[in-house]
Amino acid sequence: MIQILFFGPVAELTGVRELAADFHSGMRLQDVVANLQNRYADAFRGVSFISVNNRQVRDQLIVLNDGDEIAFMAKFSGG
Amino acid sequence: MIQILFFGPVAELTGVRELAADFHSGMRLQDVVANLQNRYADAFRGVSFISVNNRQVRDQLIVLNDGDEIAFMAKFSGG
Amino acid sequence: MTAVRIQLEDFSQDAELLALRAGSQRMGGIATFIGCARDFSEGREVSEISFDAYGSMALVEMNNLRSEAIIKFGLLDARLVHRIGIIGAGEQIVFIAAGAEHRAAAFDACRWLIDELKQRVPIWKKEITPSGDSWVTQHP
Amino acid sequence: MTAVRIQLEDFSQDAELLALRAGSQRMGGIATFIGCARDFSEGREVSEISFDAYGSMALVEMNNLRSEAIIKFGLLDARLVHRIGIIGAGEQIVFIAAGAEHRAAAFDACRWLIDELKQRVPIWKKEITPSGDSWVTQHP
Repeated sequence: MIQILFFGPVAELTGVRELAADFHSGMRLQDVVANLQNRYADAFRGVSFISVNNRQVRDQLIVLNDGDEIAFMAKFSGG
Repeated sequence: MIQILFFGPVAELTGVRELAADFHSGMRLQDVVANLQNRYADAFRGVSFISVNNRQVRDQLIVLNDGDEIAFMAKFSGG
Repeated sequence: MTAVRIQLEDFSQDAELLALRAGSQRMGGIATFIGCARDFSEGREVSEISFDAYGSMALVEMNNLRSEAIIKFGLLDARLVHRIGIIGAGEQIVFIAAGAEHRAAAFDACRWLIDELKQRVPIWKKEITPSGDSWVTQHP
Repeated sequence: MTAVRIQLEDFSQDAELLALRAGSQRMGGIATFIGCARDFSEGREVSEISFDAYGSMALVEMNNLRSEAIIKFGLLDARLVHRIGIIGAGEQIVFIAAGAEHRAAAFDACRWLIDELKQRVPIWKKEITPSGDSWVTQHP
């Protein structure tokens, strides 16, 4: 399974904070992104950062592993 | 009376923290300075600032008033 | 009490500084920053602020910031605490402390830490106002 | 508890910041500086530091600094506390806090206040070391 997380302004637009996606071998980050972007077009307009396992990732061609945690995040506004 | 104050490194060299000097009309700061410089030559080599009534003074020609408080001070090292 | 935390509760500067100073008596200067919830922002009254965080990643980033600052500025120690949840106007949000032998490094590090925290730590704030709520977009 | 003080006793940041924040809920950023007695200076161990002050003039200068900083940096409030007497290694000496709507002004003011305090406030420190005492000459 791939765990998908939304927070703050993105979560408000998706209406959910967590999703699970089936994992299949050779799965790339871009596959997850394409699927979700389709489902949550509004929310994804506000996505500025993507992380895999707590680390920001820019290259959507990276291959995922079973159990990965992916977060889609708006620009930060803490502090 | 003119009240004379020493602090910190200056007081350590004069051996006193307070002195009183007789006031006379027309008395100038330089009169007090000359007198003390003579008496406490060592201590006065360390004097960097002079204040009259809590205010730094550079012009030793200023005329004093009865009751003035004069302090002879080394460079500050607080904080 | 660890040096980097995300928590609902308010924090005590006395407790944080005691912990910071406990590590070294060579610490001559400590600079701190406390961010508070303002009752007014962008021309509107704000009654409270709601914070959401990606907790695990935020902790990783805050720990990275602490380690980087210690090396970059030669600090003796540093601490970062960020609150989440609902924070009323006037209340404390974030605490940063940087301790060094001399004050210049402490000031430089403290300022760098809060600037970087705002850029790098996944926390989001929503202002709750009498005329509605809105997520804040950072103006750097 | 007045905003500018010279005192023998230690101070509490919690108490100072509570007093600072009480004045305004528009305060978004507070920068503080705490100076501590280092156990090592100029290559020598220091066991304690003895402070002497020209109290009345020091208070006048510290109050002037506070007023100047509030105007110069557009602060909402500021506080300055300096201890005198004997202060052991690792203990707190001086506290400065500057509160503003935004953090840049708070940081700039806090740094300016401690820099100016060292130049303008009549306080003198003597380091007490195992090999003898010596008055400190400020290196700016």
